[in-house]
Amino acid sequence: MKRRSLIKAFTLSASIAAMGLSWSIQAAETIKVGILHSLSGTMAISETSLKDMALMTIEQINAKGGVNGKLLEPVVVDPASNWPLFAEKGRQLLTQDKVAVVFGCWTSVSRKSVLPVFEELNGLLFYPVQYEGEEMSPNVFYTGAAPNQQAIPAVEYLMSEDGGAAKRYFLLGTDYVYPRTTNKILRAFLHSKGVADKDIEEVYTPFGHSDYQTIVANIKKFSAGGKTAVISTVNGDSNVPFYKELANQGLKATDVPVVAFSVGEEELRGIDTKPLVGHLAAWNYFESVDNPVNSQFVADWKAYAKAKNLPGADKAVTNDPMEATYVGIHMWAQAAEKAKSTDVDKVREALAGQTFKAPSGYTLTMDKTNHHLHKPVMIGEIQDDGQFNVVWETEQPLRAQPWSPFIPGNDKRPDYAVKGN
Amino acid sequence: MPKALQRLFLGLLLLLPLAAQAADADYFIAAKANEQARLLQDWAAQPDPARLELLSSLQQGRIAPDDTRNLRLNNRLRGLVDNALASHQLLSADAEVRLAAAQQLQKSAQPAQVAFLDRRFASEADAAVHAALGLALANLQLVDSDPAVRLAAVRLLGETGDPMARTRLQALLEPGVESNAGVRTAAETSLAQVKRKLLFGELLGQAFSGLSLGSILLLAALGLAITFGLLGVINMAHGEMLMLGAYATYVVQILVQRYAPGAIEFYPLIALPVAFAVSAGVGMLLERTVIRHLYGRPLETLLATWGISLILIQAIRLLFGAQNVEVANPAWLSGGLQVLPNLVLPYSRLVIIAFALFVVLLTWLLLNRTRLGLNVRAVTQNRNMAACCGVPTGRVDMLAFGLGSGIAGLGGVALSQIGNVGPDLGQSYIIDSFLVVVLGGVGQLAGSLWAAFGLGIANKLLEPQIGAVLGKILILALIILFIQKRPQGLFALKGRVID
Amino acid sequence: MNQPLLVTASQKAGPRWTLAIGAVVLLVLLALPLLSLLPAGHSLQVSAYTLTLVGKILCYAIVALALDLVWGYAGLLSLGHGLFFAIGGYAMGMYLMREASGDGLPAFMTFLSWSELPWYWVGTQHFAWALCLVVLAPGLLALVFGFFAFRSRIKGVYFSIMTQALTFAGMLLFFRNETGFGGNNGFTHFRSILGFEITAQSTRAVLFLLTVALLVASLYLGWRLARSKFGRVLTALRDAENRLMFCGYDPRGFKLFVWVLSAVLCGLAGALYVPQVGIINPSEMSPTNSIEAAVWVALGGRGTLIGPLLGAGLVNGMKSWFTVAFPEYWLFCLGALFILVTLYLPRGVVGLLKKRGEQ
Amino acid sequence: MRAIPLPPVHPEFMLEPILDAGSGRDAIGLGQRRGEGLDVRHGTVLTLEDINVSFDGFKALNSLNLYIGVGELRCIIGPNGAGKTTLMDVITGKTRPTSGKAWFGDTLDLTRMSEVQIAQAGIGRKFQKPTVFEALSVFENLELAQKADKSVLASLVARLSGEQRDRIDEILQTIRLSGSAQRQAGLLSHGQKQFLEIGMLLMQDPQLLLLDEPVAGMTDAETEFTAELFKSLAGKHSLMVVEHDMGFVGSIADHVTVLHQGGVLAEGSLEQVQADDRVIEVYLGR
Repeated sequence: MKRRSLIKAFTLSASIAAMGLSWSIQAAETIKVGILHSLSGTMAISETSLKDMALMTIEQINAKGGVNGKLLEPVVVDPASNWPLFAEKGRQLLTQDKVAVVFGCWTSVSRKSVLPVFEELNGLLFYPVQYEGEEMSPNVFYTGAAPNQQAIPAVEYLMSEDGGAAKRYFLLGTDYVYPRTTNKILRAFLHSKGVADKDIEEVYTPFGHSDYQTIVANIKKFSAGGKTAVISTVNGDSNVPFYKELANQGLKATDVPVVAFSVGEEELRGIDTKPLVGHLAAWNYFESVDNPVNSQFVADWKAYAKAKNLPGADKAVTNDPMEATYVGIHMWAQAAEKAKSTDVDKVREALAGQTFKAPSGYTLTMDKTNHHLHKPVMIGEIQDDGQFNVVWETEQPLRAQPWSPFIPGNDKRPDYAVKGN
Repeated sequence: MPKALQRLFLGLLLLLPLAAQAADADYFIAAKANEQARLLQDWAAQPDPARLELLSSLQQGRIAPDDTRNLRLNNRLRGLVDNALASHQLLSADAEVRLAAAQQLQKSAQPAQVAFLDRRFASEADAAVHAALGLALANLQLVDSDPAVRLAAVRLLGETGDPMARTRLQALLEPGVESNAGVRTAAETSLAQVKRKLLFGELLGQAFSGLSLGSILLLAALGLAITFGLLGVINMAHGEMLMLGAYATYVVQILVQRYAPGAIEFYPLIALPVAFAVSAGVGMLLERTVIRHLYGRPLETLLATWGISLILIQAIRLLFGAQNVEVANPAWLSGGLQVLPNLVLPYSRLVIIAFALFVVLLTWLLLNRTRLGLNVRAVTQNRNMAACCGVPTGRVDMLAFGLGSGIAGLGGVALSQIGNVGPDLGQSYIIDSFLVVVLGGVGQLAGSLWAAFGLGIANKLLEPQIGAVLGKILILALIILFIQKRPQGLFALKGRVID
Repeated sequence: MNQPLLVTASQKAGPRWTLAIGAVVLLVLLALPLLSLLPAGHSLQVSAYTLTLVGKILCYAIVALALDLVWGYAGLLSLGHGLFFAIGGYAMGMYLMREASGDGLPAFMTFLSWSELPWYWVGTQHFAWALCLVVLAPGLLALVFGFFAFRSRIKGVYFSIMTQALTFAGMLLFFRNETGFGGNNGFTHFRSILGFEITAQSTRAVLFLLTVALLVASLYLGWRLARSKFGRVLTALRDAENRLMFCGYDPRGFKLFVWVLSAVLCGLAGALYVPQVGIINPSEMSPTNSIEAAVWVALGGRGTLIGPLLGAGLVNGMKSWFTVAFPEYWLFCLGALFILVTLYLPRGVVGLLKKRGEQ
Repeated sequence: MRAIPLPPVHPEFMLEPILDAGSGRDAIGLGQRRGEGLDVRHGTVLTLEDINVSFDGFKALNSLNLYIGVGELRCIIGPNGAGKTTLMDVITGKTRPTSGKAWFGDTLDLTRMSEVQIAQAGIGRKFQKPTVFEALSVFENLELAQKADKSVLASLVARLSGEQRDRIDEILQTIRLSGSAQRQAGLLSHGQKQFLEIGMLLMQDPQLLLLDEPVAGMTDAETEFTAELFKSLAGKHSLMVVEHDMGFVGSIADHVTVLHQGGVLAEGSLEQVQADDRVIEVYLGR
């Protein structure tokens, strides 16, 4: 099984860099890093841009001299949106290619699929997407948001006067683990704020659901009972038919605002945004954030997309998971510098407390124990140009609570990473 | 700024109508969100015609009509702007504007506006506006201190089919809210009345969504009914013909935008012939190169066309990217027709239902009233005989396949208006399309028609009861059982089975 | 992979080297797990990666063989065999989840506030019952579906469409979290099987050997069936069902038997697949997977025993290579394969080889 | 299970009851019904009374009555669309009559039996287009047709006995395919396939044989041979032959039925029928 490494100008020849033991064949040795994102199949839509972002970041790090004096050599594999293949390719990266670290995965199921492999082989995975929490593996660093870094602040905003002071909540999601866990946490949170069960409706649709007539009719009916907000964890393709139906049936953002956790700049790229304007999204980063780091980041990305002739380069956008990928790779590189090694155990130790000035405009810190980033939360309103207008943000980054206190039994969980959870 | 001062300031502004507008605008922009909200509420309670232009601009997200700067409002403020604007529009001379304003106020009026509404209600001359204002007022008068006013309001609300009225009446009937027994009984009667009306609207809504889903299934399946029913070709790439049609719409949209921006409203109409031509062209090409060699071997066609579908999907992915592309609804396909207070029929869905029926009619005419149709039917029934009679069977096959694919292309145009346009678009329709054709009876247009609408309505009736997934599974089981009874489908011709 | 070569060899009394190749392949397959037990760093050591990859392909080969029994011999093209495969996998997965969670509920259930196990999970902590489920669940489903389908004489493309819809429905059902099978995530994070660590090299080696054994056993079974009168009735059924009926055979029974047998084989393959790859989730039931299985059979040569195995190996080998080398062009290649095989290789690779042999 | 050779039955004996050893067997019972066990005390092997078949308003068969005696060789002729094949479909259970009675022997109601049951009860059918199992050898074709337990389990463990092998060889000789026993049936010539299909019918050893255009595509010599074969079968079996070739009909038939528009137009010997005005009108037009 010959892997194909994307050998760019900076890599000179194939060499094998095993941990601790390596020999050079012709030229300078490199550090291999794995990139495990689907480039084909259903998830390719989202994951391809993360692969490109990872390559860009690695190129930038190499341009500054690499890590510990060695250049990084990316090894790209395609798990093809096939979950068992994630485990297989993960094993390949760790045992055949002997990479020092892997950046990858998008869906929770893909992460769950590779997790046993990383724990078995003591690998290191950086996971860049917001997720449902309930996990804290010593072999994974989570650079996306945990539920308390996205969902709960969003609901707090909806409850506030500015957010419309919603009294009733329609929790709509695609039927998989992330929406279910998020909604479970939200329900507990809403209870704690005095919202009764009759004012909470929870509905799930299957993947790829495209006929939202019945559901929008239900939302309408539900919203007649008081100021209502919809909290949407609807995934991927289903968003367009949902928002279109909403607009066509006359539900406006001023009447019933929808706050989405899975709609970002990349998703809006293929959408007629007119029906969405005014609806909300909660993330830890928006492309429209105005600060010098972000301006540089966005400009670099657009230039990179153009230079590599990526599809849709003229409309290239950045989004939250891309920023998380960028931050993750930099954090790993800093930690490897600090540890003066790419040994997994040493890097893990060095990562605790690592900081990085991120495009979101905040200095992000990797938590000392729980393997998650401290992140700011922002609420953006969708505009007709496919960008977000930030209407609210937290004052400072929040510490992640991967074991949500709103889920019974989690109070007994340790606040540090242990295998096999 | 203390409230009293602000009031004073406002009062001064009212004294200076000429200067008022500009000053209001400047003041509004300078204010923080909370103050802006308060300002808007005050304006709504005490409308001033001079402020009309400012409020209309605010609604558009501008400060003044000629100011191109974008104003960032949040949802709460937008809602308040709508309300204040409606309040102002009640002063308009145009009865239609007043009516729309009164309807908006039914939804959004605040208690502070009661006095103003009362005045307008008393002086309103137009009957329709008067009635609408009465309702808007009634909503607020439910908490009036005078039982007689409350009673009148309750009775009035009973006349509407507004879902909000139900909530308000229900709130009134909560224990300890309404002390007057007469008002309570009236509220109970009104509530029952409102509920009946709402139920009616809901049932109609369900029927409509069923029809709408059915029309989409029909458009997806119709082309298949031709290729499968008449030619016996199992075209697994049929979904991709839909997808090609949708992408053709996308390309047309871009071209129209670039070269004829004036016609952009009508780009879907321009896209129809283009989509038909593209899908039909690709279909005919496939027929000549691949499918032609596989007549009479249905299972092999199934596999080969599946391969074709993979290639088409990937080709589109390389050409247009894996991302969905943006197909915008023109204004005449956005929004909906308000039939009842709780029933809106989206224009896009209405148009698609009509379009589906139109395509069926067209297909029927083509097959039954033209030379091509005659040839197609002849070839279907007896290929050798038709060939002997001088029918160019190869050409007819090609044209019939092109027709089936072209109709799928038309379906693609319709689908692009309600859902995503992406490389995987076709995949999600292929299984449903086959079920429609099998259930309807192969080769039967009427069968496909009934099957599509039947499946659509059954789906929508089951969905609220047991959810979308179980509904779908149940329907599948029912189809399998149905085929037990009528293996040839709903509308099969009986006849001597030819073996 | 040696049995069918023996078959062709014995049938044609053909060249001895085919026999030799078959024997070598079997020997290699048997040696792989033993080599994997060598200490890491040994030059002959076979990595766990290679072992699971080959093990996975062997499971697919069993599915291909099972599909060939119904398609190649009885002429029923099933586009729903992924369903049976996945159900067998889920049955095994249930046991593995119970084993991993000890006395408590499986992790995904506590997660979603299930307070007790649904009834269909009862007894799944016992390996023996799980094994029964592996056979019974796909078998019974196939029996019920087959009974109705064959009773109303659904055949040809109708049968294909119905089976495709069936697996699609199954996928939707298993995607639901309320169904109680972990929804989209399915089952992962297995720990042990019968008390043995699932990641241990020795466990892997044993699972691999079991897969080889199942493959050889299915081949033997297929070979016996093909040579019995039953096999000839199936062939007759495929070519002229009416004639067969007027000869006094009831086709329903024959179809049902081979259909259920095939489903059970798939279920067993699924049960061996799950502990080796470490995950089972509803995407295994997606119609695409089942159609791909049909192309394994078509490419290899349907109606032969070795063809499906060759096909499964070739397509999956190509897939592994292509998705690494040219990820963007894999679908083109697969699509072209579908078309070329149906147009130019109706008897598959085996047919091609035979023709070569005859010349 | 070899057929017990019966003495040739001549038309004059047709109305006499034939008693046979197997008559005590329940004819509607399960398992293998043997042709010998058929209750034919009234002398007719097939009774069709007032059969109607309509397809969406089109009457394919219209109040048709037909009786075929034991050991009789009956020819059915008629113009295209007269309902000949539909008639065969009704008898073999492929098409259910809209109304009417169809009895096989005296006790078996064909309208209530499935195609398989009818075949097992002893009605064999040869299709218009020769239909054999093309992927199997000639020998295997005959083997499958042979009278035996035709259940799934039995076929899993079935082995050919010497006696069965002899029987197949015998039939192979009869249909002159001994030399091609191991050839794939798909490779046979059209005429050979016709013979193979007839051979398969013989292996089934049915009480009644339905033959749809058996000599279509045969050479003169083959036709002649077929005629002889049929004549030798008559008596032992009942035959119903649908044919267009008048020469062939003349050479075998003693009794001819003319179908027209789904009903019986005329019945009698070939000469009688050919002299009938209505028949002439139908065939030659006005």
